[in-house]
Amino acid sequence: MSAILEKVNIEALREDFPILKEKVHGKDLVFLDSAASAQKPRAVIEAMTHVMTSQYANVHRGLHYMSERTSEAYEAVRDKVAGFINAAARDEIVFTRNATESINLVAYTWGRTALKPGDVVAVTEMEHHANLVPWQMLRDAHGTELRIIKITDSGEVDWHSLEDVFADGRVKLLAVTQMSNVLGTYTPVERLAKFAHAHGAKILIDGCQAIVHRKIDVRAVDADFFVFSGHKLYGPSGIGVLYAKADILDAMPPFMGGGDMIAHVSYQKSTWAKPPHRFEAGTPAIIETIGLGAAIDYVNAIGMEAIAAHEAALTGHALAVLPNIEGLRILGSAQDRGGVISFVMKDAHPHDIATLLDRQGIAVRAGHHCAEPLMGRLGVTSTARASFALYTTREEIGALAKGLERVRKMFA
Amino acid sequence: MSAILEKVNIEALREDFPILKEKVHGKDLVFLDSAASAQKPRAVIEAMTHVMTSQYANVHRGLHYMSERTSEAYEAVRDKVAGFINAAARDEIVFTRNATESINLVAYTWGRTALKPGDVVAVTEMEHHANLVPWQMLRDAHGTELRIIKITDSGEVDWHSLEDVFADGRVKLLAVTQMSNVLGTYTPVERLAKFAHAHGAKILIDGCQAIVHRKIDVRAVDADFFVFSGHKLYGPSGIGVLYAKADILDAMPPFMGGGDMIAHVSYQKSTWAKPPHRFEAGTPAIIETIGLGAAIDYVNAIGMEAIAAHEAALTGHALAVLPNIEGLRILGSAQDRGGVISFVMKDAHPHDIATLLDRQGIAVRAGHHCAEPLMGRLGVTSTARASFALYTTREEIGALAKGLERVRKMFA
Amino acid sequence: MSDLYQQIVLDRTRHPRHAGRPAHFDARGEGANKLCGDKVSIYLTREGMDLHHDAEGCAILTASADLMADAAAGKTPAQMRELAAAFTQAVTSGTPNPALGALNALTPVADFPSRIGCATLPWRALEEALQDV
Amino acid sequence: MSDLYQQIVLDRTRHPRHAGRPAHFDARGEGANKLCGDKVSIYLTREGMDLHHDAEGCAILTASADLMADAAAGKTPAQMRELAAAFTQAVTSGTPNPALGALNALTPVADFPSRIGCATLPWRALEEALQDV
Ligand SMILES: Cc1ncc(COP(=O)(O)O)c(C=O)c1O
Ligand SMILES: Cc1ncc(COP(=O)(O)O)c(C=O)c1O
Repeated sequence: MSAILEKVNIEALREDFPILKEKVHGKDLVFLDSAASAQKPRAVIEAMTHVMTSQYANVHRGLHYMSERTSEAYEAVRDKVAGFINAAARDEIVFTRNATESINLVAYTWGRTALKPGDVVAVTEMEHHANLVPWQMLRDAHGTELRIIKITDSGEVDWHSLEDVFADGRVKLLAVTQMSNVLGTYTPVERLAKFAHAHGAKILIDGCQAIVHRKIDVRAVDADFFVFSGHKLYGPSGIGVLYAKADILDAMPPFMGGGDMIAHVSYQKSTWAKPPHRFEAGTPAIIETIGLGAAIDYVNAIGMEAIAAHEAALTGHALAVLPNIEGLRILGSAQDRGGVISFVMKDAHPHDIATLLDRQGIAVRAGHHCAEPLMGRLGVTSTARASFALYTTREEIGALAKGLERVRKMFA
Repeated sequence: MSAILEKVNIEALREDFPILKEKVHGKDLVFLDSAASAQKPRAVIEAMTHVMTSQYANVHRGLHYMSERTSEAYEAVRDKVAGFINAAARDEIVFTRNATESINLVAYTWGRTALKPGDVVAVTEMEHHANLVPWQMLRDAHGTELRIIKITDSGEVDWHSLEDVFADGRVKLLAVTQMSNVLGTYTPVERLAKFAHAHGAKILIDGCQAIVHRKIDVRAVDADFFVFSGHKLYGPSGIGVLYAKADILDAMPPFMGGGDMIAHVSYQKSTWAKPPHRFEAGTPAIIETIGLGAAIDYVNAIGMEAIAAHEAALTGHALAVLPNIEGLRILGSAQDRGGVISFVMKDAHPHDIATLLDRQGIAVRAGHHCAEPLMGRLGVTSTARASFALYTTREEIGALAKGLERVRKMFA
Repeated sequence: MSDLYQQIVLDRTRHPRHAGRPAHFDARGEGANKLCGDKVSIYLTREGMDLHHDAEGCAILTASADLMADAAAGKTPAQMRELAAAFTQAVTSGTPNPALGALNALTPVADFPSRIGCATLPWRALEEALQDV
Repeated sequence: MSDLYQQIVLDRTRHPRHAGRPAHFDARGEGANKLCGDKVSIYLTREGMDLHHDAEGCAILTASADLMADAAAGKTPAQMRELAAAFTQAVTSGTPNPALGALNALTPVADFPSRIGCATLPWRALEEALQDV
């Protein structure tokens, strides 16, 4: 792909995102906070509007036209998601609110039945709170142990630490991010899955960040659980996904009780529906699920490979440009890394950086990024973070660098 | 309000709901399935579109313009909901996916800490599965007891049975619907709350149906917990509400772990944020919450009293007209009842009724309406159900009656 | 109003010919639809000469069970399975199949996705019964 | 670029005049911001003649703590509480208050809702310290 062709494509794609035309404090919006939540293409907005203006009713329980059409559209997204991550079967896809709920669902159901007190859940030092706190809560409620796998100074999984943590054979679950939302590190999930399986453990992969930037193949990786959120993948808020292998889901008790998740209810006893419905109690996020389907169609039409190539180029550019700013330090230097870049600046606090960039129309995040323990490991209390999406341009990285220069000068 | 004025208003309001112009099988859509999920006014659709096209970012964690604007809009809905149900404070409003999650949240957190094994949860015979199955699951996991309060043949709470169930003083929670989604019965929630409190029990009110049709005042009722879903109140799917009194919420442990619900995280120990954030783990349903805010503004602008008056007139009309159909029997005859009417017909199965009405453009629901045990009490396996909304007209009830006559003739 | 409710369907619903649990049977299969609580039992003799059903359900289910009893009478288990497969195929696709005879009256159910299960429920019960033969 | 970062704010951030934990103090208050991990400690003497702070945080927080130490020096607990209330009011509303003097440099923070907490954090720590006096 020549640079010119790429430029043309990105400009065309940006047209799909109405919000990118907005001004912020009178400046063009430069949105570099997509890792927190991505902007929505018109196709997603229109799919949601379409449901609400012309084919809406509650799903599953209706025998009338609107309900049947809506149920079909809703269930079709299950196939889409299954295809998108290459699941073996549609019934391995459970819809949740977000990745956080997906992980909690696993902790509450699989965690409290498949795990025994004394069994170990292992996570890495660079997990998002969503992949840490549920395992702490399981530990405190159920008597499992929680172990932390160290990362290297470059921000990669420390293989020695991994082996130490697994040495006594008590680890039954490795819960690990596929891409750090702070360091941008991709973890070697295929190798990690092999390692976990060889040691008698299952693997849960937090795919929140990775799925936005790379083609996911849960079967090639041999993931036992895989979770992500729709809102980071250009889809709506309020919809997330839990993938789990069919035999695992089959053995899991339900999470929440209510409509749609039962086979039969009497006062004495209720019996549960088969997966995935067993885990989808009550009226689901119908409109949002259909919106997620449109988001998947959208990125599929562009192609995950093209998106990955574009973002790799951007990331390379940013990693070359930003260190030229005096006093700026990028955190993490993994070999395999994506377009999420955390940094600190001498004498300028991340909060001040974010506020001052915002005044120039540039949106970056500052804080602990829901990874407070990782901050401790990195020796900071917070960082500023710029993150890229398919609509991010080289010019925007230039604007960021220029903005940071101005910040530097103020605090110099 | 004169009949003519009313007519004019409804026709004008119908213009707000684009879907009502749709044809089904070549016929005008007559949507009588709003109790399952209501249609959405343009104001809701536009509010959601507006977020996505011009002011979207993740909430709470951002220091930049888009995040601040989105956070403000999101949190403003908390005030709106608090006002709508007359809560004492905004922090008593927890956002969930739906009423089902709200009830499960209470069962998992309050249920497993405030209740001891042997304590009793009491529900009525006319609860939706959402207000039955979570208490069964709590019983089976935690050793509480579940008792069922009978209803009378008219479909009202049987006060003798209520007293029997409470007689030994072990009931600690009365979980009761404010309006049956099958029989249309309104329960006397103020009296029930007084009764429960006098017996040392708390009351959880399932307001899913009631909130759509009546002004709710949780303080006047003295509700301890009150739950509802946005999608039945003309709002989007994917958003629900749990109201609980501040002191109760304060004492509740978190439900799910993850981002936004913590005060501080270390590997050893995490501390929880104050309510309501303690119960809102991960990225919330941002767009949907804002949509719910628009729905509340919408019904407020019409006025719950006006909506209630319109629906009362419709319901009276339907209750007068439908029994004229030979062989048709309406289930339930509570004194205080709203626009949800379940019926059966001699020789015609509810499924066949629904399908045949659908062919005439008329959407009704058929089945057990997620109230399987109630079906047993009523001596049926399923019913057909017509339910009304603010956009339902007298003409539509006429169409229903005509349609049912045709069905009757086919099976006669 | 709809060609799903043809005369033969209405007729078999009002006056099923093979309804009721027989005094003697060799195998029994059950079907239940969680959506609506409908149920059907199918009763078989080992010789396959006579089928009965006990249907608590809608017109589609009852007619399907009753017409099935006509069509399957005297057939071997293998032939019944074949018939079941052909029927399922026809009501899912909406394409009549000459081999199905009167059962083709139910093929319009293909236009009513949530009702297909009503038509096939007796056949799933039949397949269950056949496991016992 | 923004009148939030006025010279005096930048100056007090780079060169705070009252930074560091003093050898002797009678009361101490703590503030922590969960969003970013920022922290501040305020140290008071019973006579209220001298305030110190130990700020780990952004420019707004540090400047606010340092300017507070100037303004609160020599005041009685009641006067300090009054000052805290006036300051909170000013940075929330964006309206300068003559009684606040140099602290008014922080009132533009009202335009940055998520940063108001940075400006008020030292004042909440001060209130905590005052409980011990
Ligand atoms: C009375 C009642 N309670 C609870 C529910 C469950 O609501 P949801 O499916 O939105 O969680 C419903 C609606 O289906 C209802 O009508
Ligand atoms: C790596 C990672 N895991 C989990 C999450 C949690 O996602 P959500 O808030 O959508 O549940 C996020 C995003 O915030 C993330 O970046």
